[in-house]
Amino acid sequence: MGYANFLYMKEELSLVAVIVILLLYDIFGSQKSLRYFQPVACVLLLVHTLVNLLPSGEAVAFGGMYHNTPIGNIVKSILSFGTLLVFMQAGNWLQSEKIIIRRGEFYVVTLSTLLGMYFMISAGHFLMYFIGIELASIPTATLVAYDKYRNKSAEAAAKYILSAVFASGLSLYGLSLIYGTTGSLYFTDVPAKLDGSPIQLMAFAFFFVGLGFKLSLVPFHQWTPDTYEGAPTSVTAYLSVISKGSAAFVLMALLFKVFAPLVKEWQAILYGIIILTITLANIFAIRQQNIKRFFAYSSISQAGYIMLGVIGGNALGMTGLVYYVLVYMLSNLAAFGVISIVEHRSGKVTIDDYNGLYATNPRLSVVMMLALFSLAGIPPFAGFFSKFFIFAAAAEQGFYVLVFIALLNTIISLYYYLRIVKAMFINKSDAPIAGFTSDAYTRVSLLVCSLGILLLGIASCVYENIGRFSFGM
Amino acid sequence: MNILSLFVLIPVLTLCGLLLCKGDNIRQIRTIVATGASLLLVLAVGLVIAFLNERAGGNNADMLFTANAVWYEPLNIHYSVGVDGISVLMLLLSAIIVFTGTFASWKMPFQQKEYFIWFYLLSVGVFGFFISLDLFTMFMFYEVALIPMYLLIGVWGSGKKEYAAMKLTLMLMGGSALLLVGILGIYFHSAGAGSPLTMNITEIAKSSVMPVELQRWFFPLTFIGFGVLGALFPFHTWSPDGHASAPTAVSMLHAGVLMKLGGYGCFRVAIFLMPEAARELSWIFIILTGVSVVYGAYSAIVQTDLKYINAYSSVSHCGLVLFAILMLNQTAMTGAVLQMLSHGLMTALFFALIGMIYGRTHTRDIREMGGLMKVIPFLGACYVIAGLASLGLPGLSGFVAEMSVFVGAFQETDTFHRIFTIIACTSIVITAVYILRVVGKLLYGGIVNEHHLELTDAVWYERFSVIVLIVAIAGIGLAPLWLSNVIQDSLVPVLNQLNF
Amino acid sequence: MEIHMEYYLVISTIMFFAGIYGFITRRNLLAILISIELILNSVDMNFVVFNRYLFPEQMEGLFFSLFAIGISACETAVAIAIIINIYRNIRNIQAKNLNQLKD
Amino acid sequence: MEYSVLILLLPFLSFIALGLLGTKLKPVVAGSIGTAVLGICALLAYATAATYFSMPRMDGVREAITLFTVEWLRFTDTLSIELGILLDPISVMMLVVITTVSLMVHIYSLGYMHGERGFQRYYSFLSLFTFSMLGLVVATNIFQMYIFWELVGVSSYLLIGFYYTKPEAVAASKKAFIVTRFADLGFLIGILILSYYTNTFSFDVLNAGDASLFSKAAGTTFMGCSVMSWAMALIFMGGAGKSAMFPLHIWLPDAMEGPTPVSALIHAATMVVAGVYLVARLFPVYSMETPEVLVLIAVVGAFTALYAAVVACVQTDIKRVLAFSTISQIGFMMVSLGVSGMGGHEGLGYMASMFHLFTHAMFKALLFLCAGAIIHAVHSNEMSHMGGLRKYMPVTHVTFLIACLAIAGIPPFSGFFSKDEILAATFEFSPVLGVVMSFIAGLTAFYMFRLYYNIFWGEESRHEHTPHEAPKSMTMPLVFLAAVTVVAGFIPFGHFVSSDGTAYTIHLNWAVAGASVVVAVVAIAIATALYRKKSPVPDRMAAAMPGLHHAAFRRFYMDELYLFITKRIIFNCVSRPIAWFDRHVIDGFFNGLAYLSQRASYAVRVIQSGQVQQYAYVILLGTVVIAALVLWLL
Repeated sequence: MGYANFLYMKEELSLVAVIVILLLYDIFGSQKSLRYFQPVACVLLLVHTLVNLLPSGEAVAFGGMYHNTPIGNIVKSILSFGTLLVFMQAGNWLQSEKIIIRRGEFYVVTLSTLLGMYFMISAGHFLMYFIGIELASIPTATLVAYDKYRNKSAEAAAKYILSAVFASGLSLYGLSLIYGTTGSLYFTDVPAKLDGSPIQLMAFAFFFVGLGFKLSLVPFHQWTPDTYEGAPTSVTAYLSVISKGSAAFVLMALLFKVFAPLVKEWQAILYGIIILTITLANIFAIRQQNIKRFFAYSSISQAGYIMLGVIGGNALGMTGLVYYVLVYMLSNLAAFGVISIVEHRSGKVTIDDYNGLYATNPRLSVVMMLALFSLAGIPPFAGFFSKFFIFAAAAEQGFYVLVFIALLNTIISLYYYLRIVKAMFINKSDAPIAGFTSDAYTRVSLLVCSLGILLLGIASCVYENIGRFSFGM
Repeated sequence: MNILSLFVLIPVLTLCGLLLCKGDNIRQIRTIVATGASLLLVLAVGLVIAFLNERAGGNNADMLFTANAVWYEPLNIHYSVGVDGISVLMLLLSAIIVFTGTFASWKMPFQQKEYFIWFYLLSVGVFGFFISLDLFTMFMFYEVALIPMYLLIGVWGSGKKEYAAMKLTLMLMGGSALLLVGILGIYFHSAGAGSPLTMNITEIAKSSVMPVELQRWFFPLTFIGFGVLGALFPFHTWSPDGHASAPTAVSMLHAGVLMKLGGYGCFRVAIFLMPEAARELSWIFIILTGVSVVYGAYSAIVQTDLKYINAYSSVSHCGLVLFAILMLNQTAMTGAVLQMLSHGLMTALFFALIGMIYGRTHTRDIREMGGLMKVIPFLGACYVIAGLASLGLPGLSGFVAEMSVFVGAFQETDTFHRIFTIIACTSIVITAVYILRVVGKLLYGGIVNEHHLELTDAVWYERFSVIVLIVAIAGIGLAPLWLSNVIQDSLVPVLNQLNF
Repeated sequence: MEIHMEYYLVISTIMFFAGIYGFITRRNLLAILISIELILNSVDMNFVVFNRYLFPEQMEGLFFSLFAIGISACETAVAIAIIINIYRNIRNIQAKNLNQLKD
Repeated sequence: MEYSVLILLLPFLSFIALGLLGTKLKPVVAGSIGTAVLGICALLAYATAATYFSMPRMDGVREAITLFTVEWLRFTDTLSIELGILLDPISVMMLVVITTVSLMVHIYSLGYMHGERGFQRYYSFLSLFTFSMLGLVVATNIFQMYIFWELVGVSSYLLIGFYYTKPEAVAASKKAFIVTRFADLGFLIGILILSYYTNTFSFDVLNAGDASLFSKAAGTTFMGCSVMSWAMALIFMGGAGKSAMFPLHIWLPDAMEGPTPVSALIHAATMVVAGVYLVARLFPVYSMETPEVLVLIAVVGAFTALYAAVVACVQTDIKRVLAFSTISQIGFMMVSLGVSGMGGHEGLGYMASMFHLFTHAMFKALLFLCAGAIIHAVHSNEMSHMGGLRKYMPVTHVTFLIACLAIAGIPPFSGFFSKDEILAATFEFSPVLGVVMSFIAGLTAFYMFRLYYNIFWGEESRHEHTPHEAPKSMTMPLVFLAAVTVVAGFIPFGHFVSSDGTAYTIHLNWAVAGASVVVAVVAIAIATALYRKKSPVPDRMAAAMPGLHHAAFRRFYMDELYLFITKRIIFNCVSRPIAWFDRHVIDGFFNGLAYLSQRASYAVRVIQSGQVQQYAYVILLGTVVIAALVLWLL
């Protein structure tokens, strides 16, 4: 034990540094200089991302509390990159009248939740994991409630925090039972003591709620649409990709590493949950009018797909999952970027409002379309590849029926994604959203997302590099 | 650079060129697409010549012009291309249809640039599919070809276009969902223990380690998956609505080439890689396709919309393709490939003509038209030729194909095959009935609508595309021998698989 | 009288389910929040009891419950802030009035 | 004789040239090109015939010569379609017949079609037809025959529908094509069966008389008949369709909607005898392998002959009368083939059939061309609009009379000789059949003279303008054909064509000949009595048997029956339900899936109530269920 241990945590440390700098800037910066908050935050985060881009070696610190893995590094990089994109898209919203005064907080709080996710990812002990997950979720509630004069925002936040705490209560209860039966909370020690006794199985079921909630798997998903709809769009974007992505990875890591002895059980659980999640979310999504709510259901169903990478318990699945998260992040952020800017410029958030968008805003429509096709898994866009790898991972373990059901669901999902494409490209509108030019940040972020969507699949190096660090059970 | 990759590269470059030019600069757009289409056609013809030269030079490899680049190393996915005689012919067919389709859509009412962008994306998929030897790449191109259809129909279509576009897209995606499961199944049983899994079709065929019990599952999945696109009964209903609503060139490309992806895939993937199950289960699909053949023809008899008639006719003809493939012998399979070529050209010609007629009369209902032969003799005559090709007139392509299919199917001696062969044969009569009905109502008789008296006959670009197609149809019909030789040679590996 | 571990566990279980029951049935957001505290506290108790009775040689459970108490305080703080926000907007804190977002 | 390839190629080139250049050419030029080409063809055909028939016989047998073959399409190792030219007595005979009649029709049409819209198209189609028909008769194998068989059908379709603005013509062309197509289905299946068991398409091999060829089929039966019987019967079905045998004859009377020269060429002289030619072509196979099918052919032929003759007696449209007469005469030919044996005197029927085919082609073409001239003059097809035309149209009158006498079987006109041989053959086969056929021959004489008198004698009907004789271009072919009709009977036909290729000298069977002449004369006398002047007797007779007369006039309701089958059964009872099924059941199923998803989407909305406590409840419930499932199910 020594301070040298901290060196293993360079990512967390650099993130903390960013947070502290921004916090100080927010507190002490003059009103005038605060205009540059967005560029400063973006640059700092970019620097942070770049510095930590290369995966470092595997390391264990603090007596096993902290466990750094290369794949974890990659996930962290992906998440911070996603956060960067969110920051770039959030500028517009933060400039609005009632919020501008609090704009600094947004960056700081968001980065705090990111820090929480880092902890989750690198946790080697359930306490670490617990702190991480709470750090990731409690500040999120404040983000959801950011538009505090808007009742929907507050309501969404209330639903979020109450459900979150309830879920984490159940989860902790499960955890306490696990502790009671195994006598340890170290990830390395628990598996040896897991013998599949009834109490442990029950404990596992309860524990599962916490991550299921974060991932918004059915039946722990019901907060998702409400929160997504009520939250500010940038926050929704953040919730739907970063928060979800981290939870997915952590869940996978836990299941692979800690709950490996219970593999039969959790595969069965996931089997049912995946089917339920994908199907139910799709059924709900068909009918949605509010585009944010629509994307909430879409993201629930995507979570179901993500779980396909977990269920196989193989390295292929881990690579697929991380890759999926990356692609999903880019696609979803592209979509939310468009939604955000459209909402900001015209105040319109229903699908019908997007009628005839192509005629007035062709570029935004194309970006949106790319995002939707990618989400639906249409080649040559990246989404196709990520879906394929996920399916391949599940199929490798013989889950053909599950893959088949998931694939049938892609038809439904294609239907509702095409609804938006149809609105933008085919439908005519009497009062279309007027044409506008977006700000530079949004444009850059959308460009980055589009390029990612177009190139990630075709350039196989990303997938292969992730694959190099993946591991199975 | 591999010659085959050019087939993907040229449409992609065309697409990029289109992206760069201004939407209102019609002239520039046309220059780009005409160049792209011509290059493709030249390339395809060049490929055919090169292929024949190679074969004449004694190169007996199963696949020629192969190129291979590792793409996704962990899954052993390659970008792997190569052609045998069948894919060469399919490429030629596609090039012809893309070429003529380009000219058939010389004038679009709006958003010409976007139209061609989607159109060429579609053709990227088509060409890519036919050159691929890797299951994954193949599947990817397959899906690339599906999705532009949605917008092409939805934006530029007519009638119930949104419904039709959605239905078509969803049903075809349904098919590809089945297909993907099949492909994954094949992939994970592609190599024996110890050797790495592969997506390469020829390698999988060589190792053939998939146990029959599993083939029994994955063969139907794969076959139906491709079959949906090949208008396999009862998964064909996207076809009438889709084709009826699509703009001219899209119907041409879709019915002419895309439906062939189905047949080609059934044969190249389902049967080639899972021969035991194909033998065992072919009877189920023979029933379905046999029904398809007759059913489509009967349905066509009562339709009143020109495009519906042709779409049902496609169901019938494509049914024959699959039917022939399932006979699992050389003659019938040769017939199947010929039928693919023939139907592709024929139906493209039909749709081109229907589009041109519709562009003039603004109706496709045969009850509202009549006596058009008098006012638009060129189009009328071409329509008659297309019709005759469709009902299997010797000297045009349809006859050659159908006869090969029937003779081939008759080589299977058991009563079951016999009965279904004879059922399929009856389609030649029914086909005659609906073709002549249309020709009679549409072209002959008196003019029904006075406005039609002022119609003008085809203009140069229309004539051009129609003539190219007719020449191709007559070419196959008059000199089929070299085609069938090329096809038969290429079938040998498949037959070797089938005979275990 | 010796106090067995089971006694604690019974109590904590009762607390846990009382909390759940409260969460589901209470109408006031604050009461719901209090129910959550019950759940969390029952968990803390579990940790402590397990540590004390089963694995006295280590302190994991104790520390866990310490952190959990801290975090639950944060949670409560944020939740109350949000509830206040709601109160400012709609002038009451009945759970049933959180119904703008649905379907 | 290699130049005989040109006989095929020239019409094809002429078709292509006229078809492509089409309206760019002046009508006269187009017509001249077509006619000139045909003239050359005819000359080449005569030269071929002369060369062929003057070649020495091998062992007393005329050899079939395969001039050349090109592989056209390969099916299996043993089966491939070859295109080639086969010269043997019947194909050479057909070459002569076709080119002659076609040339006459070409010349005739120059006048008849003068000023018609689509003149060039007409000539191009004529060339196409000639090409196809020639290709058919010189086919070296059954599949080549099928190919040209289909082409003939299409050219017939195109020519019947030449007046495409006339709905009747369109309907007739459609009917002709579809009915024959239906028959061709049988032909095709027959070919498939035959070729499967014999592994060859080639006529040479099939007709070689090698019984081992058919050994593979031995013992295979289907529904009580041997497979070979099925094959040959189905092939005959194809022939029956083209040759308008009952019940597939219905298209032929309607086909008269086409231009009259076309009727003369296609529907009298050449295409309709393709069926006879087909049977003759495969005669060795029929005769040796499946004699029972020959009986079928004889029965069908006889019935058709009788049926058509009866119907012809009451038709009033002159072309219809001729059409039924054609059907009836083809029936004769079929009967003749059906009763024939193989070789020597046994093969009399075969020879007679071919002979009758030859003479009939000439005089029936003549009749049609005359009819064309008449229609040209009075602008009507109805007998009632004619009468007394002999004054105005002397040439037509005389030639028509010659043809009538020929078909009635009056010596020395050609029909007498050929028909007499048929009757002789029939009597040898079965006296009953012979009597029936003689009766039909009488009927033939009767209705032909009914026709003759109604046109050229009787009361003159009022004409809008005085009818006049047709122009030279039309009368010239008439005279030529009449001349042929007069002399053709004296050709020693048996020396050229016989069942086994040996020379066969025709001996008139005087008993049969005498009887048939008597019958013909009596029939002509009756016709003279009834129709030479306007007489109430025919009407009274019609009134006496209203049912029969009406039924015969309506062709025994065969058309109605077909209409019932096609419209009611196929269209309304098969196609419509299928289309409905497609739209509502299959499509409905997929639409139903979509609809169900939508409904489900609305149905589940209650789950998402917006109440946070309910959410918690669901979470709890979910957890408990999961725990329970894991605990008790695994």
